[in-house]
Amino acid sequence: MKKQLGFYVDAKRCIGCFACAMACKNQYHQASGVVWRQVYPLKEEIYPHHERAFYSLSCNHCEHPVCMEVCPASAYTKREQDGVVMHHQERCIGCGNCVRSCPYGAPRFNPVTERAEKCSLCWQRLDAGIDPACVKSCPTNALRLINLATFNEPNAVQFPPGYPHMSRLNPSTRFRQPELPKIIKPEDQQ
Amino acid sequence: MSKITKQEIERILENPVSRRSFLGGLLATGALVILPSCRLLRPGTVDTGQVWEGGYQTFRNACSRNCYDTCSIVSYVKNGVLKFVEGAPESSFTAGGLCVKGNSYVRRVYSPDRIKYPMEQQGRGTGKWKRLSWDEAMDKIARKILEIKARDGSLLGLALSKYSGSFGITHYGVEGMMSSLGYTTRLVGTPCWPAGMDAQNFDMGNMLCNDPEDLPLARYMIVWGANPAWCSVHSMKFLYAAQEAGAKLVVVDPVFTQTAAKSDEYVQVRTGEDGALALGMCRHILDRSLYDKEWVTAHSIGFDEFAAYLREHVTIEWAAQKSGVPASHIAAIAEEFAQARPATIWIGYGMQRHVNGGASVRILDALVAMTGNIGKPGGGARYAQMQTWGFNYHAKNQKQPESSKGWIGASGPKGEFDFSGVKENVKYADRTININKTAQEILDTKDPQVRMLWVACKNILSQDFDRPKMLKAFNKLEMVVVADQFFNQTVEQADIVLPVTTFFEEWNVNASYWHYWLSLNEQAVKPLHEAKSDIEIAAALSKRMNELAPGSCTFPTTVDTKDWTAQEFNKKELDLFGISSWEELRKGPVKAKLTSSAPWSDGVFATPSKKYEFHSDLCAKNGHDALVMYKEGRPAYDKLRLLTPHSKFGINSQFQNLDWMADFNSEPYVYIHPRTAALRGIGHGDAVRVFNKVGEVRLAAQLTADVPPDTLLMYEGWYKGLAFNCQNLVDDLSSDMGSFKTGAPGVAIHDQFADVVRA
Amino acid sequence: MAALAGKSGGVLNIVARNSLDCVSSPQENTAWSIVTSFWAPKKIFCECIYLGRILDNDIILISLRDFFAARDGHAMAAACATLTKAAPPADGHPASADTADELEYAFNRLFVGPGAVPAPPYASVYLDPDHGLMGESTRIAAAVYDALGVSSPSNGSLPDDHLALELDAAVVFHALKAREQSAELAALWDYFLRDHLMLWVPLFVACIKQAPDVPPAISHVASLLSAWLSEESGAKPVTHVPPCIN
Amino acid sequence: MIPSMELPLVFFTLLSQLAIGLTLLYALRTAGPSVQPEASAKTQWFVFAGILAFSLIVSLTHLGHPLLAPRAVLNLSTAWLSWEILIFILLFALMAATAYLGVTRRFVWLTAATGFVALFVQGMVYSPSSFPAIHNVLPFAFFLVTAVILGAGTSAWFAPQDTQPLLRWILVGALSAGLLLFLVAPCVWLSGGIVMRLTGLAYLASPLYWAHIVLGLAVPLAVILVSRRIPSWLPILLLAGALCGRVVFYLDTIHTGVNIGGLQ
Repeated sequence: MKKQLGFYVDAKRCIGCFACAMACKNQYHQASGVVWRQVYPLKEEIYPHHERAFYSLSCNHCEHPVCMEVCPASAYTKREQDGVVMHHQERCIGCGNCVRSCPYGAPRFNPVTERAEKCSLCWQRLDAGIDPACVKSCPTNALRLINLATFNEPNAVQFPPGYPHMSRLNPSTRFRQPELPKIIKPEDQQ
Repeated sequence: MSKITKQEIERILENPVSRRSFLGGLLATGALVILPSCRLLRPGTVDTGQVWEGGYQTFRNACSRNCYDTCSIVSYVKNGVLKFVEGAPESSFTAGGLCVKGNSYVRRVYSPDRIKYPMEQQGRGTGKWKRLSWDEAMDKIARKILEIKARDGSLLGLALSKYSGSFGITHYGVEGMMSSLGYTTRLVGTPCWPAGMDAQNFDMGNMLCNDPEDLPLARYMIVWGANPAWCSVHSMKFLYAAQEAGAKLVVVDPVFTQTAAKSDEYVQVRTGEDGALALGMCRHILDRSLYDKEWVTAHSIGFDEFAAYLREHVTIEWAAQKSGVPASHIAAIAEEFAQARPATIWIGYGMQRHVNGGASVRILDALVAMTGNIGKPGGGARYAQMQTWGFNYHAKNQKQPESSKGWIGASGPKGEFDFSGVKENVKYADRTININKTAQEILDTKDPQVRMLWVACKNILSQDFDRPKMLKAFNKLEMVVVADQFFNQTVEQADIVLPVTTFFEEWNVNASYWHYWLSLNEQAVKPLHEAKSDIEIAAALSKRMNELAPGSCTFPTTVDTKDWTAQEFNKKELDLFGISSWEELRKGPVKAKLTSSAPWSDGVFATPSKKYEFHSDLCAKNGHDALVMYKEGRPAYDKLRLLTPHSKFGINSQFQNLDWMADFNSEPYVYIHPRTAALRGIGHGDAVRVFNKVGEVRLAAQLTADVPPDTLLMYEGWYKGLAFNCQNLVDDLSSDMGSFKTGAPGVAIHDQFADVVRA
Repeated sequence: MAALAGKSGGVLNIVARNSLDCVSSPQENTAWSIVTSFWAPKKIFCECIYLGRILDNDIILISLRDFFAARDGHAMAAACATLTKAAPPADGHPASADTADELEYAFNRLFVGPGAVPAPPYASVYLDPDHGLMGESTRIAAAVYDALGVSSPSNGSLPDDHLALELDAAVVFHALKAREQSAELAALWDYFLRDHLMLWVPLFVACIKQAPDVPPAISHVASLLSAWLSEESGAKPVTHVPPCIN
Repeated sequence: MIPSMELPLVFFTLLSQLAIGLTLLYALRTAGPSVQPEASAKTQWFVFAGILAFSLIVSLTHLGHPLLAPRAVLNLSTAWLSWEILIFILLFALMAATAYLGVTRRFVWLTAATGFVALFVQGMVYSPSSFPAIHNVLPFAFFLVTAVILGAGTSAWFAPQDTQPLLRWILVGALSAGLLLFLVAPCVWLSGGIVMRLTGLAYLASPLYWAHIVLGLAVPLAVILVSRRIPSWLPILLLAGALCGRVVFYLDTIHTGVNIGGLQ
């Protein structure tokens, strides 16, 4: 299989501390309100405790990116060598079709530059041989950079509950499910 | 006049901001702008802003916040501007990554909201500010100090309120400035951890904790009343390592915290009844004689008396009824804890913020001691350590002017970082009043009354208790000087505000009270606007004081933060870290060379008896029960309990005001159990009013079973533009211990009660 | 500002300053009118000052610079006075109604602090997407000063893209252009005006207009600032007003 | 959806569908073998072309960078949006040519067919996988029904008397189909996945949706069934109803990104 980089989101280790999301802002200083990496709390129908399990998501660098597909101005390209999906600012006409069409809401509309922008897997850092800013900043090693060609984590899942199931796009993100502790509560507070 | 060449204009334009060629493209020329600009025709656009370019200048920095993790930082600078920060890879604790707060530091340095110049408010709270030069500001302050000295004959009318807003060692220069002026009034003590500190000192003679990096050796871990997943994110990887090596992680907490979600077993204890639960476990271990007889007889005193107390006063059923934890589970946990070798308890600071906080910590210490887990790598009653804080405190130790008069009588330690011990036979001393009752103390203190208040590294009106009373106390003060970076709720009530530097703009050094790493803090960028560091402010004040009244201030009039940082190091400290000169810290943080990762591994304690003291006469001498025993909690004064713990998005009142942080956490909530909310007709997201005898807070509610049905929970913090302040609900009732080591008792922050209704 | 060095009170350490002293006295200005906003109820479109006659002297520019570089009420009031004399507001309200102190309080509340200011006078707050200080636009401003052979006296503590420094650079440009016509200078001025000043000053003025209870004197100064800008670029003033930054 | 960007699109789609509807109705009216082109055909077709041109200009204001609009046809290989722009330009050219060169039968039918395909392409642009409720043929169905309703309704203003009954029947048919379609769709969605159900609930809870159903479809249907001809004020009602329906289509269709972390 060709080299395809992606994120491994280990929701068992993830403590929802937002360090990764802020590390992205710390690196790229996006306009206020524009967030490339968001930490989504799992709703109680998936993890029975309010805001105690999370998925940290940015762009999934899909095998068949819908943003690249629907962009009328061909502003997206997918790098041959590692499968990173990149957005080229100067080609963007600001039509918002990618923002509308990506089921994961990865491209965001920047009201200042009136263009779309999204996580580019820190390709400048990758080319310089260092980890993306979010992966490097995770304190519990819950967000890791993986190469799908050599990735064989046994209990990894591609479409966990709470993550839109879009097999045609074949997103490169893989997940590990959160787990629940044994809970001992006083009788009257079950 | 320099000949402008084409290359120079090109050099200006060929920058990442405007890639289009200057003379070429239609977009580039100004022609566009001439046409009436409307939605269709756009002026030139900007790129997405900064991208990683390489070729950065890097500096070593140390996060100076009051936090377990005290990270070593690498800051990346280009053209004298801080671009981004990362964790230092050399530290195995920071391990290359910061937290959500650490990653927002660039925004603090370059926020347009930052306080830029010294300014004076015409009437507190009026919002009418005039700009002052540093000379004018120092002149006004110096004249007021001299006026107080003339009126009272001493400077006891000048009070200092300073705590943990910025923990860099040279910031103790503020205390130094006060001493260099004369004998002053000091708000001493700490709201944070005093009861537990006293308890550990009575039990073991000092507060020392195992190196957190030895947690993977533990086989059984209880995180008791602490939430490292929010307040010590870098410790989590060590808890995980232990779990992966087969250890069991149990979390005991009234609230189902994020740490509880990562544990193997979560035990919900009733708030404030941790002591009862632990005593129940002790009694069960005693009955099953699972305690470590050899260790107890060899290294402790008073165990028999404690055992007799257990048999007489404690039963597992009593413990279950008090703590709400079923008896069967108390027994099971007790046995697992006693049989696991080694087992450890991480004693949280939240757990001791009760009227029985000190007593509860002593019980938990006893539980660890009787199972022989003290002095064992992977074991220990982990609370905090100050071993690595053995600096010279050169900035702090300034001499009072010769003829200064002051407070007559003994004055205890001025906070946990005052290692000068209790001074008895001294002619004059500083007057110490309790920082946890700042409002009451300012109102009550007389002859002389507190006339002037200097606030540094502290946000009184966000963090100190009983805010309505605090506003009354402020009205009694003649002058309030606040040194800060942002216009928070205390600066709103200040007369003079002085802009201070962030730690990127000054030299400093920093250690942690949890892990054993030491980090240097280099000056990465020049101070922005007219910000000065605390010791530069002290020097400027001293210069003006001596111009007005020669000899009235002994603080040096010129200061270099790099030089003063160097003067903080001594041979003992360098040896502890195995370095020959502090310059080596420029290559990265270093870890203390410990003989064993566990203190007290030689079984010799710092108590009078040189043994672990279940029975401590020193404890009795300080007005508490000599023996480890149960102490009643605070009776409820309202319908529901109110907890105001720390949020993961801020440290006390810092960070939440930044717009970067607001992008992820924009407003405060009160968390209510669905059943309790239903009784009051409160739905998810409804606006509610939380009120008690102290005051009220209006905010939105969120329903969750993470909190017990009898408890309301809101996280403390200061949100830009919101009047939210949980101190409107927290009174200043003291906790049981704290005076012995910090000069004043702690405060029962989590012994508060309130009611809630739809707004 | 940091010490406002410069021989003749100019904000920048102007290397070649002598040419400025020959500024002619302000000629009398014939009538100029204020076109009130098109939709009276909609405050989005601020008044557009369309100048009947081109203001042909630098007195307005220098006073504007002095106003935004002022540190205390008196300097502000003085700058306001010269501005009102040079270009009296049409509706004749007495610009100096408020005392120097009131003016200073409002000035600090709008531009300086210590609280969060609604209209920070720094280009990078409006041009750089993350609305911070010391951004890319600050580097551009510094580069333009560098090309002019001047530098800010504050050696980095005062961001180079502060309005006072940029207006002072405009004064320098006028002085240099008066003395010699060089294509590069014109090109640099054209760039500095159109791709820098024209981009952020209208947004800055809009933030002032949208800020609560702005004293008439300051809104008059703001209107003069946008009038000067449009006169410089020979265009109708930019009426497109995005929502304010803060 | 980003509300601030959508208003121009609402007008672009409505007006373009109106223009296409008018051409379709003209083609149907003059479909008979012996029917001669109508007297005012030329001016009608100039109006159709004008409406389409105006809608294209309005669509420019939706772009962040209108001057880069020509780039929008670069991705013909995969983007339906590129095809949409191309085919609408072609449609405009055909309409203008028909109006200019003479309203011949061949041109009329060619334009009508192109209009029909344009509606299909437009429907495909608005059915990405990120909106489960409309990730199907529904957008095309909505657009086609709206085009016919608007086309038939507004044609009544200038169509010759003898074709009024035909228009009336076409409008009755279209309105009943529209009523059925717009009522059934949200109900079907209620039995779908979480996001689809949220869309259904959002539609049913939206006053604009009911304005479209009642004012835009039901009342006109009743009126023309009772009065046996199309009153001159009716097209205004149809346009207003369609506008409400289209705003609901843009703002209340739920995106999968909104429910990440919840069951899909």
